[in-house]
Amino acid sequence: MIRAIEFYVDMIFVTAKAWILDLLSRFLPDWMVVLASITISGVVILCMGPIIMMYLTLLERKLIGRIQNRYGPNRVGKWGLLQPIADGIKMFTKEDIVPANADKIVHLLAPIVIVVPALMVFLVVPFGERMTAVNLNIGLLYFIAISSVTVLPIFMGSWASRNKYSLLGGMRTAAQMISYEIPMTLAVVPAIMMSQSLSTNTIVLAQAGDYDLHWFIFTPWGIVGFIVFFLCATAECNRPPFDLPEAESELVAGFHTEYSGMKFALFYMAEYMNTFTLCGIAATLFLGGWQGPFFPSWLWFFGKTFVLICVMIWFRGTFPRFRVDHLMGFAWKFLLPLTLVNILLTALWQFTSNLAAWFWSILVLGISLWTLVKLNRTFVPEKRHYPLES
Amino acid sequence: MPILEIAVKFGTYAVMAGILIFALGVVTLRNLFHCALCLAAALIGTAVIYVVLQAEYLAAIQILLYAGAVVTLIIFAIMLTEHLAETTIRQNNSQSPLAITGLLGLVALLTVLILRTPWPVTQTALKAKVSVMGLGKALMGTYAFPFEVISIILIAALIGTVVIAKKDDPEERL
Amino acid sequence: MLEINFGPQHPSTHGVFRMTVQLEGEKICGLKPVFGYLHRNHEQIAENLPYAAIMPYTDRLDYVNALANNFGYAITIEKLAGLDVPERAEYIRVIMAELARIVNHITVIGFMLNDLGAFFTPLLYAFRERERILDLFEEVTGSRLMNNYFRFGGVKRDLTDANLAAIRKIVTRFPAFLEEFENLLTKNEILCMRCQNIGILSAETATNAGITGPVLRASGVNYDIRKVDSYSIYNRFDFKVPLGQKGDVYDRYYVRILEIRESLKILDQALVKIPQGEIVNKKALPFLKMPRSFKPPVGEAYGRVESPKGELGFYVVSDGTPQPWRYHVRAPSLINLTVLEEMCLGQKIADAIIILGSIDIVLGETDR
Amino acid sequence: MTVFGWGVFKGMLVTFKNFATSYFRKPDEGGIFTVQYPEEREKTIENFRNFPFLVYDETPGKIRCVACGICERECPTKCIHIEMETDATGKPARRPAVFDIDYGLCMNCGMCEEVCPFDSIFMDHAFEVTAVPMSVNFNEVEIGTALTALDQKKTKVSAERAEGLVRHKEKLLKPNEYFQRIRPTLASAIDQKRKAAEEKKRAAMPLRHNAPDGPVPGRENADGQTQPSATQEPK
Repeated sequence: MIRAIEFYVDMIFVTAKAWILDLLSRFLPDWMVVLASITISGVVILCMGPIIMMYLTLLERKLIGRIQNRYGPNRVGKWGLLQPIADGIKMFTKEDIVPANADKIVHLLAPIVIVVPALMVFLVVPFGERMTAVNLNIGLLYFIAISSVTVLPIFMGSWASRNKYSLLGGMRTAAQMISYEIPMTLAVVPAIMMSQSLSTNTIVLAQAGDYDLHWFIFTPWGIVGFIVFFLCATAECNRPPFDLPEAESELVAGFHTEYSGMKFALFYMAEYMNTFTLCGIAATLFLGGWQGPFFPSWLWFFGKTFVLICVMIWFRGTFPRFRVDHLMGFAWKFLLPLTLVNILLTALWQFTSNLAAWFWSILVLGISLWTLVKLNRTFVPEKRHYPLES
Repeated sequence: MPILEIAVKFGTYAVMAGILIFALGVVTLRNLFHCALCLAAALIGTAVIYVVLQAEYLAAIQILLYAGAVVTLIIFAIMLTEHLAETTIRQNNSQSPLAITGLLGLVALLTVLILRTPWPVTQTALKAKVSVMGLGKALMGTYAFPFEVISIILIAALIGTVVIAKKDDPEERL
Repeated sequence: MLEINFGPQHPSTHGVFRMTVQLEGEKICGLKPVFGYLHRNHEQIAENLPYAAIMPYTDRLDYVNALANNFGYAITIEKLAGLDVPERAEYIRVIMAELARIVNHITVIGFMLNDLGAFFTPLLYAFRERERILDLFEEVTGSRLMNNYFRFGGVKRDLTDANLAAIRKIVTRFPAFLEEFENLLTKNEILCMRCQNIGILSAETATNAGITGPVLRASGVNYDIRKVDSYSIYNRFDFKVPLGQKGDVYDRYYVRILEIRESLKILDQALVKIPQGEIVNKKALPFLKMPRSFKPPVGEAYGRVESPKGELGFYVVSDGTPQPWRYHVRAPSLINLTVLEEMCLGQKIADAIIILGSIDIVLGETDR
Repeated sequence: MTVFGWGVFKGMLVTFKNFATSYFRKPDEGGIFTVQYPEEREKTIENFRNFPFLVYDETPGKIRCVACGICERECPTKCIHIEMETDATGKPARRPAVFDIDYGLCMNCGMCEEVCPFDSIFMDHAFEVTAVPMSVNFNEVEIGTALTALDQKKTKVSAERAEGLVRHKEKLLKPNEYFQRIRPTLASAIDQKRKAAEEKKRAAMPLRHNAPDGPVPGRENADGQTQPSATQEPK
């Protein structure tokens, strides 16, 4: 009996859509029904994206408030729940200033072009059992391709606003985004190797198994891959400790210094949606997307992504910022070799038996970590002695 | 579902027209930065056409490589050499007669090529469904050797750039 | 060559301070500090006021800890007029000055971390502790920041037992907070990466440029005016002076934390040994009621005090009238700023901001 | 432990501890200490000093200030302005006719309180001071109507609006009970001192003529009626 209820609740969205479709098919020609199904999932994504973004901003301000022993916003609505709507209205009503000698078209285009890839990535994220919007068989490659395009609008934004600060911000973003894309792609390769396919759905299915010990994170290469992927994800969506591009203290607001009103809101929205999708993909790849013992599948997915987002917010509350050359050094000289070793490990993982494999891979990982730390002398803090004289 | 086919056909024609316009934009626009953006738009347009022809893998690679990497490289070049892009450069097409003869030759070659190929070639190509799996096996299997050679060349290029960069300011501790 | 103005309205210059920076990509190859935006004609106003009326103005010099300014001004005038200060008043002065030093150091570290990018967390932890000390200041002196508490020959109001108990509570609870603060920051790899070997100030250039305070001690020079002059009753307390070796941003950060620890030691000893007795010198009592009648003898005096930012000196020339003839303040922030360019050459922009934060300047004092 | 990520990890533990304990720790040992200002208010500390005010005994007529002008001279920012009152015969009565303090200039340093020999000027606790006249009181009247009241005022350029923050004698006068309420220790000490001075004077008084408690010269108006009190009782 419980299994039936569980199945019913799990499939609630899928059945809802099927029910709507067969309702429509009664009095619409069949090609119209196909169109309808596309529009339904499209509409769901288009309105789910901004809502997620709004309540992520609230979640972030509440969590960071609690870390700093203060309440988050609690004036608008019961616990500040209406705060995002208030922010939205503020963003709409704020005057939209375009700098005098900025080149208008590109200045207008940049926020639009940055939101499009952020929304397009939702296509591939598997929200639940059969709830991936489009089951592309190259799902993950599509995700990496789209996230590599986000560098372009940031450039457009920083170049069009003709402002020294945003120019510097733009340069830094490009350098950071490119140098963190490669470790991210390589961190994804082990998951693909083990699940023999690029489509996100099959990756999640590959992690199924009795009481969920088959998630990729429970393997040595899985842990390293997850950590590297998560760090690159924070760098990819410009969140601290990698938030160089819009470093308040140096570059005022980085590439979106000259934006105000709705355009700034779009930049903001793109950043938060990137955070959500990247955390979603991280959960799919390493934490077994919607696998979970009792609760419905979509609840598992949102729970895991929510936990990962809270970790990202936790990062924001704790760490100071990297400097540009440290950022580059960390990506090229630390993460990249680590991912290569990790890929080697997953290859070996296939052949040797379980226990020996664990021992060997931990050994190899330990040695490679030790050598990497030794090679990057700058990252290791020096010991300092402070004499106390009278 | 005939209407959908027609819609898709119209869509592709529109996209192709868009690509042509953007390609023209790349050549004619004064501001170098706008040219780079038109180039990006044209490349993404071709990716859309790949998707329409059910070659998603190629479309993803196209976006990843061209739109993600090549255009960013070009923009980097523009950003670093500010004084070049700052003033909108004037097109000095003084060698226009030479350019026109070259263009005519190219057009002739293309028309001959289009007329001679048997058009049903697209259907045959479609039947040979290129899947990611097949591509992977081919790379590792039959084309393993060229794959290795390319990787060596890439690494050589990488090291070359590092050496050149280092020559500029040697005291910069890498 | 890109010229950027870190203008007066920049989020991370501590107040209205401008740096015109010449950049090559990210590296700095020229930096010119521009200040004077907060000039309020402090010294000219002081020359038209009786001596006692200048005391509230000295609060506005280094507004992060007003008590150090009052201390300096009170010492100078007492040297000029030859007033000595009763025992209990001396102890109260030392206690309040050390509390103000703690407030200043944790605020500086908090703001420096803010420049580094730690999104207000260390700053708000520091503010949580600072609130308690400021409440005590409000209870004793009447206002949180603008204390106006010292008088010539003593202090304005006595420390009741309740105040002493509150101070003891703060002092006993402070090490726990410092422990938590250090756990969060000192061994943090990102902080070490960002702060070590950045903005190195060699001891020799520091002494030549006349730098004083934690910035000098972080470069390894043992010069603390509490030890050198041992003014007031500082020679009765045994406390150490922490020194750094490299003189970079990390040393300046850690020297300030050690100085907080030393101040806590002084506070412990002072709370134990504080005697009973009157709080204002008998001879100076009438001047409290009739400030006009306070006419110090003709002459000049230079009194200096170890403010948390460095050597804060007051130079007063009196011509026998109730108003000073010449009144000048030696501001440590101004002098520590002169060496900013020398430290920032060759560093990145992100470092210039932290180096500025680590010198700990307050614009009220620099521009006077 | 020199493991590479150890310092960073310890930092995260600290913030997590703060996050977790912020839910149940009490405000003063590191819990959340924010005070929701308009609704909750922290108890004002007795020794807190804000803008000065004048004290009068029972009725506004019996003002303690004798318009000696010492505070006017000693004020560092020169924000006090006093004019002595001259009674019918042109002889200066020892009472201020005009006593203005410009709250815009005053830096609440407390010098006037120290130098006043007649214990008549003290530092207040009221920090919610606005240029808009106190009559338009926002926290009672709902914002909408207060603004309309303000507009009527703007149409008729009222005297108060024009001067902004200058406070006249009527607004500065506050009863001794108010002084007792905001600064109990100081007020009681001063009252004892005044009562002792009163007894000493009365003990010296019978030597001249034994009118039991005739009008103390210069304290009371000739006909004993009080000045029309224009001061509103501050909320």
